[in-house]
Amino acid sequence: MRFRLPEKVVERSLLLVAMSSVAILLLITVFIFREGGPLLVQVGLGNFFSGAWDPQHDQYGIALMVVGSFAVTSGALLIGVPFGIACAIVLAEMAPPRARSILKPAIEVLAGIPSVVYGFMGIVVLLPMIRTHIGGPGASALAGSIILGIMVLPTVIGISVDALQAVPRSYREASLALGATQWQTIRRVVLPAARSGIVAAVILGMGRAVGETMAVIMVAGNSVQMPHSPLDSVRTLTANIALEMGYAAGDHRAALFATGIVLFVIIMILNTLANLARGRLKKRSVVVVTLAATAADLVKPRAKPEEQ
Amino acid sequence: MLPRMRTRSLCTFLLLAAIATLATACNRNQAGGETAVTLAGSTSVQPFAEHWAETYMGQNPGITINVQGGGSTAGVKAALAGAADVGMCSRELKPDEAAKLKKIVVARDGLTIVVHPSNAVADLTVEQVRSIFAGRIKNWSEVGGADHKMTVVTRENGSGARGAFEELVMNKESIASSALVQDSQGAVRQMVSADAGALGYVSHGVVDASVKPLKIGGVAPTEATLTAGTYPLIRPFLFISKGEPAGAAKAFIDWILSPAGQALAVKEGLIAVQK
Amino acid sequence: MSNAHPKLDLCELTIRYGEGPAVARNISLGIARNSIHAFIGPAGSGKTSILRTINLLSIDVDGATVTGRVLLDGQNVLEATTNARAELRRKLGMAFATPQPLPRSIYENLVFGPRLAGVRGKAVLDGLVESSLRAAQLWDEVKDRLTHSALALSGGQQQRLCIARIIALEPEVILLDEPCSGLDPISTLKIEQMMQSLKSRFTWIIVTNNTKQAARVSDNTAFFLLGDLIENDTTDKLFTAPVDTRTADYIEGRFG
Amino acid sequence: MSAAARRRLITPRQSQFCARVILWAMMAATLAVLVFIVLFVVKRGLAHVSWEFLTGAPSLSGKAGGVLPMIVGTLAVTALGVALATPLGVGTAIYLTEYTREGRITKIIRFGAECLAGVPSIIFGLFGFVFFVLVLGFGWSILAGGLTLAFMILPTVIRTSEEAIKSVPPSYREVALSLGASKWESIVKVVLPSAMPGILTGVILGVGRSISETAAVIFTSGSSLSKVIPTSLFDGTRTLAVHFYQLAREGISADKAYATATVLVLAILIINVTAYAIMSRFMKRYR
Repeated sequence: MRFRLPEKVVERSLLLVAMSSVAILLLITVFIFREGGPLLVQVGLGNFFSGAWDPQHDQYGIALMVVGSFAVTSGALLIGVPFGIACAIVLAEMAPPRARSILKPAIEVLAGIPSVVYGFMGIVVLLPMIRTHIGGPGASALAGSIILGIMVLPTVIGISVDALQAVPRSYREASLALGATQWQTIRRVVLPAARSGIVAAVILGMGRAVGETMAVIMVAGNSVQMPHSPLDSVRTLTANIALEMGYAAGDHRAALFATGIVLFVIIMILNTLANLARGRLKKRSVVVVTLAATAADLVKPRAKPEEQ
Repeated sequence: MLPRMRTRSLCTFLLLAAIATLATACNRNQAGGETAVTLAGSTSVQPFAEHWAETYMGQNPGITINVQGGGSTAGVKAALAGAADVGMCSRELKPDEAAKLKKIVVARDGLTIVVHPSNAVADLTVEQVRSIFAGRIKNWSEVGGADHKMTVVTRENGSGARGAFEELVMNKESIASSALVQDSQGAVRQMVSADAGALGYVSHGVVDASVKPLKIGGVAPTEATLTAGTYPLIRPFLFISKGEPAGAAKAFIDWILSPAGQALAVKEGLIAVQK
Repeated sequence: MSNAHPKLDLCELTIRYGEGPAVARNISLGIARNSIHAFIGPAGSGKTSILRTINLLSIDVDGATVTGRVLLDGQNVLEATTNARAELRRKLGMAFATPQPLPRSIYENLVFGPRLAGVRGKAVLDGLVESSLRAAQLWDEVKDRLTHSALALSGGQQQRLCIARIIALEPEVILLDEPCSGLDPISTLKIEQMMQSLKSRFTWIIVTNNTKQAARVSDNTAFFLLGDLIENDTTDKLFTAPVDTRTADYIEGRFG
Repeated sequence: MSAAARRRLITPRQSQFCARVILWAMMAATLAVLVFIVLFVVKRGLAHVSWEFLTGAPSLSGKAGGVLPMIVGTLAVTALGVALATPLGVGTAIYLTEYTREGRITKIIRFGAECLAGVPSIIFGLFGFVFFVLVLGFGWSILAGGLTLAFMILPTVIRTSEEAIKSVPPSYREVALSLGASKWESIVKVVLPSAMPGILTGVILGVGRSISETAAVIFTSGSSLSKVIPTSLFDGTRTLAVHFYQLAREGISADKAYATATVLVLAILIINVTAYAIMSRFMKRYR
């Protein structure tokens, strides 16, 4: 008989392999904290979250970058989420299979285009448009939001489509059988049922927006200032790291790693939230209640006209 | 049957790839005949250094010159740590840095204030430039131009151009936080060329038709004024090393300082170093 | 009918999944060498679980907990080590309710098991393919398209291919789990004929929902109900003079 | 009925119509952006993509010449990343689907993979810079870049491989086991070959992500413009995406920048279409 790998050995080795992603995550955490942590302790969290960023004078406050990231990200979500969910609804509910087989890969291509190309398109197309039609220097939180809004689309669409498709077909049939139109069914049955999945999609899209670097550097202007309008230039956390990393040494470099820590923590919080939201998706009981309520809701307006 | 073949070919491919990479990895240690010089630092110097390296390597086969970016400060650190044979720096060394390093001025560069070609303003004083970058002057009408809001474009912290600009112009004042920050000379030029109200500073060597260079205190940045030293904003391009450069690095630097090397610099818009 | 030296002997076998109730309780039953033994009973009677326990699939795949013993020639199958199980399963070939050809050619399907067992050499494998296809009475139908996909065969042919695939391993016992449930009468008949003709070579256990099929092909029949063995006897006796009224009710079709 | 219907602002039928129009319009707008980007880049760049451009070395900082060293560098970094991420990712997927039931360990592994998927590329870049470039002393190199990319695309490979392995009918495993295969043999000989197209899709998507990555490789493989093709794992390299960034940012040459972007965008298009073609054939087989 031939030699066989003992199953136990196989299983143990596979477990080891499977733990690699956890190990990598830990490794990243350890090294980012190792580089940036001491500075956080040294300058104190209070100073680190102040508004003064002046590495030449040893002032490392990243509050304005946090504001910048927040501004650009929320702008991106304002643009990306409605379009993302609309596309997801079309893909999951409306498009005939043949159209879907073209639309879906097209959206995935959108995800594959390098972020530097997005940034470049921003510079040559978007910035002049903002400058001439809206005003300001062009490079602004608005420009960053629009570019990121496009860049988060594939994330939002992908996960929303999954969430919508996970809604059992019977829910739709039940609603349609009660006389609801397709749109009523989507709005009152499918979307509520897929709610937590869509929330996860938005959160992960947010993570994508917060983490994007190259495109933002190219279009957001990178001024370390408090933005007063969408046309003001802002610097995000990621831009701060990538802009100055090449030059930084000593405390300055540590401060950039500390910026990385903040970014990392924000991403971890978002991931955890998304995970929780998706976890709730599995608790179908919530959905069933929604369905019952919706069915009752649907029947009412129909019942009224028949009385007359 | 098909999937089976696919697995096999994939495995074969991966195996071949692994062998190939291993082979090349070993190869590295055997390639003894070549001499390599590594330069790292200022992104302002980088394109010129690349140009020098390219020409030099063309004339001296067997020598490889790697030019890494990173920025002036990184260049200083790399030279100190020995990570690079030669560091590139586009500002004067700070006293503590100068104490530990050998520096060679390989060329000089005129820091040029550029505006949009349509801008009517042609001449500013150093004080006006300082006021603009400090945020005290915000409209072109205040310096004799049209009523147009200014867009100030600066470089990022740590860049040699910014270091030199702060040293030559700002006189310890801070650049206003509202200034747009771009991470390369090309990006500054791009920004300025696209915005009628913009101004920024770049190397004389990268000025092209898309932007308009300003006179400073009446002196235009031309080859003549730069060489004569009458243009006020001049910064050195430094090559720095931990000790006296030796071997291939020295040969390369000597060539740069030779008429052939300097002619190349002048052709690219830099100022030759007087021997 | 009890045999002094059964080929396969189930002793006090109890099977449960997870924390749930036992799906088979305290089953003791002998399977005679070179016979066809039918397991009958309505859905949920535990007969498939017992079959899947004999070759340990219920334990390795479904995660069942099993107590009792399954003796193959006196050796307890349940005590086999992980590494011995593969060897054991070659002796206890199994075909499933729906034909399960692997997505590859007919030839590759047949040599899959022998190759795993270490059989090498084209001539040997070719011979094995032909003899097992002949045994399964499939050779004449497929001999010209051995390199074609097995998925292109009809359902009945696929099931016979699966049995041929088992025969290629020269097993001792062949376990059939409702092998004809999805097949037409002609295909069913062919499989039944094949079983009869190969009785001298193997010991067969067939789980079936079809009492008539059990009556047609088997030597002995066991009737299960809700996890209990109700009655086990020669097929003639069980179908003509069942002891238990539930057996009588089932074979007469009063429930099922 | 009609009187009452009029009293409501719009009838369900009208709202259905409006919703359809608006949603499809939004879909169309999204697609328009995609088509616009691709056409904009390709239209300006394709004329400058020539055989010489693809097979030549750059000169004058990229103002002239071609991009062969960058293409080779990109391929090397990508190949290394994929060669490392594939066994790890597929192994993880096998473990999650075949060797364990859902429990605490799978939860931890899945959470780790999901978090890794969300980590921004700049963080991977920072980490790769400290760990591979500095601590392990690889320098800015293909090795450091490839390892960093491997970590980055690992979650993609895990997710797609898991889906692919899960979609292999369970009966295949039983058949293999019943024919005397050990568990591992059943996976290697039956499950993996059947899941291969799905796994390949994940790998191809990982390739796409590696090619288009900038932030993570600029910190780990460097941005040194080299005229020569890298020959060792320890050579630094400038990938196509980084080269494009430099060309566009430094304003070195718009033509070369568009040409480089065209190569990138077309490569991504081809990769995605290939992945999708494989995937849809795969899905058909099991439906």
